[in-house]
Amino acid sequence: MNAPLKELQPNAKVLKDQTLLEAVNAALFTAMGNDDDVVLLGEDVGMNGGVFRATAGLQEAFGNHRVMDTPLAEALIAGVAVGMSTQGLKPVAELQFMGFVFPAFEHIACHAARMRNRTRGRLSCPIVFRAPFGGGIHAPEHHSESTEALFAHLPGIRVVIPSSPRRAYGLLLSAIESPDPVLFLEPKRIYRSLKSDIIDDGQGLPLDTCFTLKEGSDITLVSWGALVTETLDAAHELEAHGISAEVIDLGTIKPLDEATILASVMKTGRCVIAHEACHSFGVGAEIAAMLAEKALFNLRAPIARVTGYDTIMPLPTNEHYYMPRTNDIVEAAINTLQYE
Amino acid sequence: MNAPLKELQPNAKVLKDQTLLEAVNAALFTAMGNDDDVVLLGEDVGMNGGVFRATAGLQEAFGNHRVMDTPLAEALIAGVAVGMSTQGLKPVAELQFMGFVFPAFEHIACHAARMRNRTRGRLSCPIVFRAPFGGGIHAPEHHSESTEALFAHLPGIRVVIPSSPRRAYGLLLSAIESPDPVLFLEPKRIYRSLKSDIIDDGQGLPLDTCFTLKEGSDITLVSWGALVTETLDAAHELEAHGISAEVIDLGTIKPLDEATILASVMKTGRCVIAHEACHSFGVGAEIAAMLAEKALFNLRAPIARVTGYDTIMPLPTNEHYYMPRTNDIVEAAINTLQYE
Amino acid sequence: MYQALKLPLDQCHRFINADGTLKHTIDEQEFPLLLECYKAMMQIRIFDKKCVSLQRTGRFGTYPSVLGMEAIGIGVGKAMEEEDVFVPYYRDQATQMLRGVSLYEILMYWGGDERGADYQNCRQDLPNCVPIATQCTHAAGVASSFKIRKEKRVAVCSLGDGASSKGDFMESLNLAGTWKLPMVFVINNNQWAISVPRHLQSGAERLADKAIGAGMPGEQVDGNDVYAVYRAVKRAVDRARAGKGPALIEAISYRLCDHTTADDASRYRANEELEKAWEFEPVKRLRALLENKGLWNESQELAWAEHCQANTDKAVELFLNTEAQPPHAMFDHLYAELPTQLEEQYATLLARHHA
Amino acid sequence: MYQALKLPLDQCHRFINADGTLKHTIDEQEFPLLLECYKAMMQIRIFDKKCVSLQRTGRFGTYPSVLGMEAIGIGVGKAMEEEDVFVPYYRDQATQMLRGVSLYEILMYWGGDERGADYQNCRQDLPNCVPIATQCTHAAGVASSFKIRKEKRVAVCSLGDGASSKGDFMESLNLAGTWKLPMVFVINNNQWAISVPRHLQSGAERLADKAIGAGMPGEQVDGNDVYAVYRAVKRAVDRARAGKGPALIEAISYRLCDHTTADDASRYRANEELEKAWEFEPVKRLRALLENKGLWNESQELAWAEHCQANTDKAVELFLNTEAQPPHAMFDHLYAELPTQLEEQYATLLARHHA
Ligand SMILES: Cc1ncc(C[n+]2csc(CCOP(=O)(O)OP(=O)(O)O)c2C)c(N)n1
Ligand SMILES: Cc1ncc(C[n+]2csc(CCOP(=O)(O)OP(=O)(O)O)c2C)c(N)n1
Ligand SMILES: [Mg+2]
Ligand SMILES: [Mg+2]
Repeated sequence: MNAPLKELQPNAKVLKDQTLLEAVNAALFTAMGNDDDVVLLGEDVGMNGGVFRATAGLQEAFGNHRVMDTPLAEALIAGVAVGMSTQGLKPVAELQFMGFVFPAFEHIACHAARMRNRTRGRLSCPIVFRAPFGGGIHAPEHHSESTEALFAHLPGIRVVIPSSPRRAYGLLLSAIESPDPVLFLEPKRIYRSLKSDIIDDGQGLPLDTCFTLKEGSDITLVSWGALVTETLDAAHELEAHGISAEVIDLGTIKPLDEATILASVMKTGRCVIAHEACHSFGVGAEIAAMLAEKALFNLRAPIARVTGYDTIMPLPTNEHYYMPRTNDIVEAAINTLQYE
Repeated sequence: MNAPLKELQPNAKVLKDQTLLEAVNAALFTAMGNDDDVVLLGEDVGMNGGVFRATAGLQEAFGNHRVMDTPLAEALIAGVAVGMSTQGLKPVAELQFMGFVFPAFEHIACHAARMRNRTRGRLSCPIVFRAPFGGGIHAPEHHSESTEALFAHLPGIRVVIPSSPRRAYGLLLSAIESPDPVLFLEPKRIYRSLKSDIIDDGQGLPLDTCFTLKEGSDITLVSWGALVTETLDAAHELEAHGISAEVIDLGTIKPLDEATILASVMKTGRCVIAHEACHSFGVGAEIAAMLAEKALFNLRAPIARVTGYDTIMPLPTNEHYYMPRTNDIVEAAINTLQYE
Repeated sequence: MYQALKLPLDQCHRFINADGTLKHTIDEQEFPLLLECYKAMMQIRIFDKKCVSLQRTGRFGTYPSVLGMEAIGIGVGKAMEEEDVFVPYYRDQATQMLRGVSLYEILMYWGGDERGADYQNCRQDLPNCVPIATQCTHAAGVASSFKIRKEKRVAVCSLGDGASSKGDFMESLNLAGTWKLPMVFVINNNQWAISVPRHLQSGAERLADKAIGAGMPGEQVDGNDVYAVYRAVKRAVDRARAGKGPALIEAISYRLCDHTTADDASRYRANEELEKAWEFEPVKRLRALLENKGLWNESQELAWAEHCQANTDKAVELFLNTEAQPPHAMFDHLYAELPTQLEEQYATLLARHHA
Repeated sequence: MYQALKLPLDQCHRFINADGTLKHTIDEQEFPLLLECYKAMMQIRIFDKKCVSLQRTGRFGTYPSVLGMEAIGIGVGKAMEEEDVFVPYYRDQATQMLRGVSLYEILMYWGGDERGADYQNCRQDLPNCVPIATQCTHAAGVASSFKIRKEKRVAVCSLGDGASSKGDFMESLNLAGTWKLPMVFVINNNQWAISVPRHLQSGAERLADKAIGAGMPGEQVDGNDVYAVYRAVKRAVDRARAGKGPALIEAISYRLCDHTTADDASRYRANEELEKAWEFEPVKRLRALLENKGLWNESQELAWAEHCQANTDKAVELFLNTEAQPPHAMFDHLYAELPTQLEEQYATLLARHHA
């Protein structure tokens, strides 16, 4: 669902038919152009412009003192970003794939997330950690993980996931402006498959807020990232069955905008949560638990989770068996509606 | 609740009044004595016997080729354990505190948990990663975390947490015998505060199974680790109010023994989950989500979670404000029972 | 464009010059070995080319070619004994082939099937390791197990120049030096880590110097000279086997291909550099040497190429005709035994894909 | 028992011998500095002793004493300029005091209150870092920010001998060498990492040699000689400030105390070793030198000790009389602004502890 474009600000450009990757690139260009303190670092982000081209052209435009190819070490990348940010820079650190974020974990969890609290506000870490994530592109092992739940559990950070080029542009700008660290996860399966026009006006979209992409009255479908596409498809299929589904895109995973989800489920009484990550102890669990606490007697059917399995993502040949599909969401919704 | 001691096996010794630490130590002694392939490694596990003394005496008994002080590097400790285990050793790797487990994360998540799957069973990683965890001992920053949820989300491993000396002994033995990697988290707040007799007979307790520590009919209280003590206390207080609470100790966090929890809640219709970890996206969420899916219309009140906050554990002076208390569990149970 | 090439590529220790002449004499007894190396290098080059083209035509996964780095892989493989354990990174097809991993298995793995890592030979060798440098710690663990069990075996671990910047490598190096582990680290310094050139990877003059701070010998060799690689690794392996501790070998080479089939190196490196680097490549110099010595000729070349192509084609055919695993394969080796808790998910999977 | 002490502790570069005689002459102009150093070392030793006793009597948290390592901390502090940034580990009270962190703040931190890290001076200095070696990467980030902004400032990072085994340190060292960052690494090699002696930490002969593999100078100094430390660090800081890149300094000392108040070193090290190490301790040799030079005498000693004790007592009193933060302090600096989502938890907390 593409809302009509906002009114044009002065200086705003309309960028036509942008992919999510291009939207990320445009947001980085705009943020770096507007604020000298924004710097980029990571593996291959410079001359190569990133292995997905998200940072293409930025080193040429802003120089290699602001767009830095680091040695191959994720702990280092994250830690250096922490150090930079304590001195007032706003680093955007790219982690090449979410499967390689683990060495950076300690710096995200124990430092970026804690520096403000640790120093009672004296120092802070306005960092954006960008990482492509998710499966479905037939990549080698470790290139297809969806481990957002691990980060959502950590106090002191935000976890933000766009599901369209326009939200990628707006949410990334807001993430960069945020005075606190943000893990910004880019669903690489839709890096190039979705296109929309973007107004490049430097305006961010709100963090900490879900996006209701489609209104409906019979059931609430909640998702985020690449799977929002299938979730919207499912909603449209359900419509053909005469079922009115509301579709919520989390946008920000942590902190979770409970109010929007709750209001929707209070209205519909039914909820299907769809995510690609492993089933157990995933983000879907928190949403369901929250609803079980706050909307229990408004629920007219059990909350269903359509998710990946508690397995290792198979290598490309069998990857498709792992991925939740539109039809799985449709079926879960129908089962939920037929529950008695 | 101490069940009566099992019948004595030949060769079994009764160890009187053992602390949880002593139980861990006894299990390690027994496992190493029974199987030459069991080796220990970690920081300060040798001459010093571990900073908590969990490995005291083992280097002297089994030599420094089987009890190895490593250089200070958790990624290394975990990775070396992975390498050893592929060659048929059964390493027990100590991570000094759970707050320092992050550098080891990549090796646990990407290698230990995946080696069997990756090689179609050719190689495997029968490792136990031991780490003391949890707050309440007035320790410095990073020495009080409860991040079991991060590991529970990872496919391919087990997460096991004992809540008494006897369960520590039995579960650790089973963890060491397990052909797959186990993260064994030791609640250090009760390292020395609980004592019980142990039969040192080399017999493990079942993994993947919850322990029902007290039967009851009005409400189900679920917890694990150190907080089981407060949960049992709460159950006894509730009894004084004429409320019959069933108490379930998870024992194994992953894979979660849904059946036991489900059966209990089907019976009681009410559930309070208590954990020390941050509230959101914690292990409690999965339990509540599972119940919201499978026991929805048996629930007579919303599922309550009594947990830590989504904050950084305060330094010692204010640590007590963070910790869930017996009274918080009692109150939540009473609220749940009075819900209408 | 970034630049990686600074010195002539073969200024470091070598026997065989780029033109096939000898810098140091090689004992005649070694000629059969050189011939074997050459044949193996040809096999891997022909096979490798096929892999790239399989990917280009959509019948393969992302693939990291070994073009230009064959001498390192073959030199390492030849220096190891069967009972040793090889701990590879992901660009080690050449060594793996010598270890006994079949071309079919290599195809299966890079074709995206886990069965490609269930090596029917060399069953204790570790599988490909994708998270950079993590294999170094595993190799240290493997070497520790040899030490603990007093086995006279050696773990050989390979890694890229980029990997030398990651903590896992340096922590392992440090442990190996401290515990005097029976292991050898081989850096395949192909000058590039995807787009990051060697000089942006480390300020050290020689990556081999990282050995000094870990208390072990470190040595640079010409990675385009298979004999130099073989000799250096062999000496290190023998030394390790004799209980004299670990060593680090930096084999200097050049990545003549893109990083993987998903990469386009022309975005970040100049064509002239690549062309220059071709002058130093490893196969042609060895052929020249063998021909000079009368050990090889054009017709042998053609016959052997045909043989290698046939091996390749046979493996490819087998690979293309192998049925995918069933959907539930993702559960089959997750744990030694599937926990009952996962049976529900297993059933869901089967229902969805009705297998 | 493990053994750490091998060589006489002061075989490395030094000016002041253990008996207070001079190995190399020190310019007279430097005597006022030596006097300042001595006074600071006495202050920190007296303060440190009080901290340990506060802990023993239950009014303090776990505390890592700096006993025996005062010369390193003071030497580092004296070598830095105010505008530089200090990136400490957790045993850096001595340097922190010179940077302007008050004794009260140090007490607050180790007493278990976050406000102890809200330094009223040196506001850009990083707080204590508990996860070993991670501060090294932060220091590299701080130094990068200086470089990016073309500021002539230097980041100084300290770490223990144990920390030198962790990837974070080696990755940072490698980056600093590659980017020629304006930073100085100082290893406080006190021979022990809790119970792990230096020789089980690394097979390298000198930890300073880790600099070689990172492309920077590395130097060992006698960490019990405050002037040697000062000179080495000062030279490195000046060099870094001049844009000539980073350096590593290994200051060799000995941990005369337990690892922290939670440790009992007698479990793993022999008393004789400890006694021997006391011969080399840093305070007494400097006093002897100053007395020899007529710059210090017994009555000055007594007066200054009294002064240091008074400073300490005043800070302790203030500390003991400081009210704890309110319960909600744990939410107050979690984010720049509390997300509305956390208001419910905030309310729960207040209700539970009815503040
Ligand atoms: C931990 C980790 N980070 C990032 C990557 C992505 N990646 C794959 S290969 C590569 C470059 C490796 O370069 P090098 O070590 O020189 O080996 P080469 O590919 O040149 O043989 C990177 C960054 C990864 N696989 N693992
Ligand atoms: C990542 C990490 N692992 C383990 C610890 C626990 N720990 C605290 S201090 C210490 C030893 C440090 O030794 P060294 O670096 O020599 O510094 P020293 O205390 O001797 O000054 C250890 C293992 C920690 N704080 N961080
Ligand atoms: Mg390379
Ligand atoms: Mg030390």
